[in-house]
Amino acid sequence: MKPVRKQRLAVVLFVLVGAGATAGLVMSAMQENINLFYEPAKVVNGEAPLGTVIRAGGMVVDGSVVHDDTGLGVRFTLTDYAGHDFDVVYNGILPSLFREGQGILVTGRLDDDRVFAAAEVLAKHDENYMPPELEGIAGHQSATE
Amino acid sequence: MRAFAALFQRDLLVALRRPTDAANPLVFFVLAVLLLGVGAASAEKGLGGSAAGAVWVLALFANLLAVEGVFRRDVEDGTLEQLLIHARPRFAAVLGKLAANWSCAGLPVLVLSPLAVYVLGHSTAGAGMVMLTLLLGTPTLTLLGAIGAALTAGTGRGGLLLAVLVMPFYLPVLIFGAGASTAAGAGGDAAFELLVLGALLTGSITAAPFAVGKALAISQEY
Amino acid sequence: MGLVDWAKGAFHKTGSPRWFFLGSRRWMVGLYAAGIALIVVGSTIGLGFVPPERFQGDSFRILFVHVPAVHLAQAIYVAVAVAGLVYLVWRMKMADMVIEAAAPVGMAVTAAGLATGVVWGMPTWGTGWVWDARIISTLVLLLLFFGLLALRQAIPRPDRAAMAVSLLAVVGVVNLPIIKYSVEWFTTLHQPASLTLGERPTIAPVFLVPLALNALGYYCLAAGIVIAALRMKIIERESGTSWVADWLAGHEDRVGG
Amino acid sequence: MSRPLLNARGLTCVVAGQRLFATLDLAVHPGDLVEVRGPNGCGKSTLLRCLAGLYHPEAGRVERGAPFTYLGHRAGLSADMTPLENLRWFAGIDAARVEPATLDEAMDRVGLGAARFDRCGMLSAGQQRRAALARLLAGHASVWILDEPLTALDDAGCALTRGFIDEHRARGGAAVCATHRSLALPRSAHASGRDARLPQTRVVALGS
Repeated sequence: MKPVRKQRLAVVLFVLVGAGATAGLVMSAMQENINLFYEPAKVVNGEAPLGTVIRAGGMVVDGSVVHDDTGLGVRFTLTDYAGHDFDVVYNGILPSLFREGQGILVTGRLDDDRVFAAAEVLAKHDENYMPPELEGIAGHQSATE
Repeated sequence: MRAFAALFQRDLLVALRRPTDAANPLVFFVLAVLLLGVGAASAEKGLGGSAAGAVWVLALFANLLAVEGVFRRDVEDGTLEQLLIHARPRFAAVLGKLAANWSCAGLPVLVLSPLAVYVLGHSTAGAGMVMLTLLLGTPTLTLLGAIGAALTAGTGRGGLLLAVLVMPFYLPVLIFGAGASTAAGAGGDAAFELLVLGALLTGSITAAPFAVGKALAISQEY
Repeated sequence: MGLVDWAKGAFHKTGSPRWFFLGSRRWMVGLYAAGIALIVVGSTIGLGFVPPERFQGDSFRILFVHVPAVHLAQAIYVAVAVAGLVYLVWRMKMADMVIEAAAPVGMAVTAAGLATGVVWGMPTWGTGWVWDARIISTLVLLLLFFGLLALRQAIPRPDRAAMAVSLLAVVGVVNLPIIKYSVEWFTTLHQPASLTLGERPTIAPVFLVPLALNALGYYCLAAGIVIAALRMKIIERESGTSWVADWLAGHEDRVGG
Repeated sequence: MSRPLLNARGLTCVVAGQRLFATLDLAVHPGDLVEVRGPNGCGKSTLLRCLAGLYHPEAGRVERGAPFTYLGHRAGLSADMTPLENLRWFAGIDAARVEPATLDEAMDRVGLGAARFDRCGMLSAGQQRRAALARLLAGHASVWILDEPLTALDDAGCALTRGFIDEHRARGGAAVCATHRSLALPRSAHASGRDARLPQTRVVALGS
């Protein structure tokens, strides 16, 4: 084989092998479940580590929000609507989007009783933007989905 | 593979002949770790769980320091012109140079990283993962940084300009590398991050040498 | 056949600085006017007439600035990268000038997108800044635009600078899919896109109208600004040619053709 | 006529808006010596870089039908290696097997005595040029593209260079040089008359 051809072959082989390996790794990475926060099920089942700073998330259970006397301390329950609930205690100002039924991310530590002591509470906004009068319709939509 | 071996051997030889230059990134890494340790000495547990992330950032900068000069001498003495003309295939020559560069900077930092994690965090939690992610991540940094170094070769300006150019490409590597290390330190699972780091590595091994070759050719068009 | 010939002709004509300079004045004025009008109307409706959002109240109104800005930032980067590819393949001078004219606009728009995002995030999420994949990759976009400008400054010879900048622009494209899909890959704070081609928008029609007006207005205004900057670059770079001398002397009739 | 070793057709170079040369044709055949001449800044170096493939001309193409070597303003020797190591290394990337004896002989011929074991960074400018010449001798390129090869050389070095070029041509090689001084050996030096068969030196004048 001519040297030029040989080099071209080397380039093509190199790129093919490299691209194949990359594609394979990306595919298998996609199959991994990515958890940038612990869902309620993992917190309940004990998959979330105790005592270290972690991030967890879930929906605020209706009627679970209890403010203490100072007005800053709050205790609420997060759920995945599939039977997994855990309690969160927090001392600070809640974001304006915080309400019952809202998706919430909390950063903090799980204590030995599996109560989450949050240092930060963040409200996760969804992609739906609705004026107040359409709220009923939106609820109807998500119920039918 | 002749071009790869020729460049790898020569750059290692040149590094051995100028040991103080070659050790610069390692010295930077050690000094930065020590200073950071002194700075955080008043904290109860040093940097605690952030130690792994801090070590990653310092390793990234040590890598940038090393890759900044990877083509400088070749531009100055004219061997770069000769490489562009004679080294075939060009991507193999580029890979050889970068492999040598990583062996002189990335590898020693990798070896020292568990010690750095311990010094900064007062615990070896996640130290193994730091080593593993540095092994997967710092060659990617070298490859991506080399694109920037090639683009700025012969402009007489490196340093901050290179940092600005390559930081966008360094960020994902840092995110996944430090993320996996921190997760492992906290007892979590890092399979996803490791797979992504692997994909970034193979992807940049495949594509970066060609971009570097093109950028070097542009730098010599005068 | 006719279409192919027309496309080829258009490609060559657009590649000619003189042709572009002479033909673009009307476009520039039109785009400026349309952009300003659309933004004024869209913002008035969005800020004054649309009801507040059911959960977020009035703070959601920043959406009418934030969404068009980040959208436009990515569109400008795509344009810059395509111009970079055109320059690398055909060495077309106009393509390089497009990069030079569009990059500062892109940088400003990206910065505006990030700033409005911080302002929006503080009341709604509870934090102005999180290390969220999408926020980081938008920050990366800002750095990329800055890198394009810095690299050009660093290389004294214009044609070599153009090659290097084009290469960087093309390599930087890898960042765009990361932004695009980061929201789907990572379930973090940033909400997924509300507007996706071929799917029903998850945004109420009342909000959609001012948003669409504003987005279109931003695009028009940005195009107008880029064309204006491009015209200045053309005059600067072609200053040695006879047609520029004729144009500057006011002999419009001799310039054309 | 045989196929040219190097064939440039319609080369046009514009640098910083200034046209250096346009539609330049140049065919280099075995035995040729082409001298590129002209005032400073007229594009001699750029033309040579075009021929070597380091510079892409605005128009035109270069066909390289034979192996070539380029020697530019910078010697292309790594400052931290000795001339001998540099030569051996070049032989390595050129994918050619070179016997150690060949390298030593080349070093002898260019007059680098013990200096062959010093690092190139320690050598004088003239010694570095001599080491670069040794690279030409040890290589197997048919076309030498030399940019100002006499720079920094003493009289003896210049004479050596002219002799090497002459010898190279006699073996069927060719050289393209940017220069201000003639690179052909004076007539009196052809004692045997052997080299009288070589074609006349051609001059390409730029910047007129």
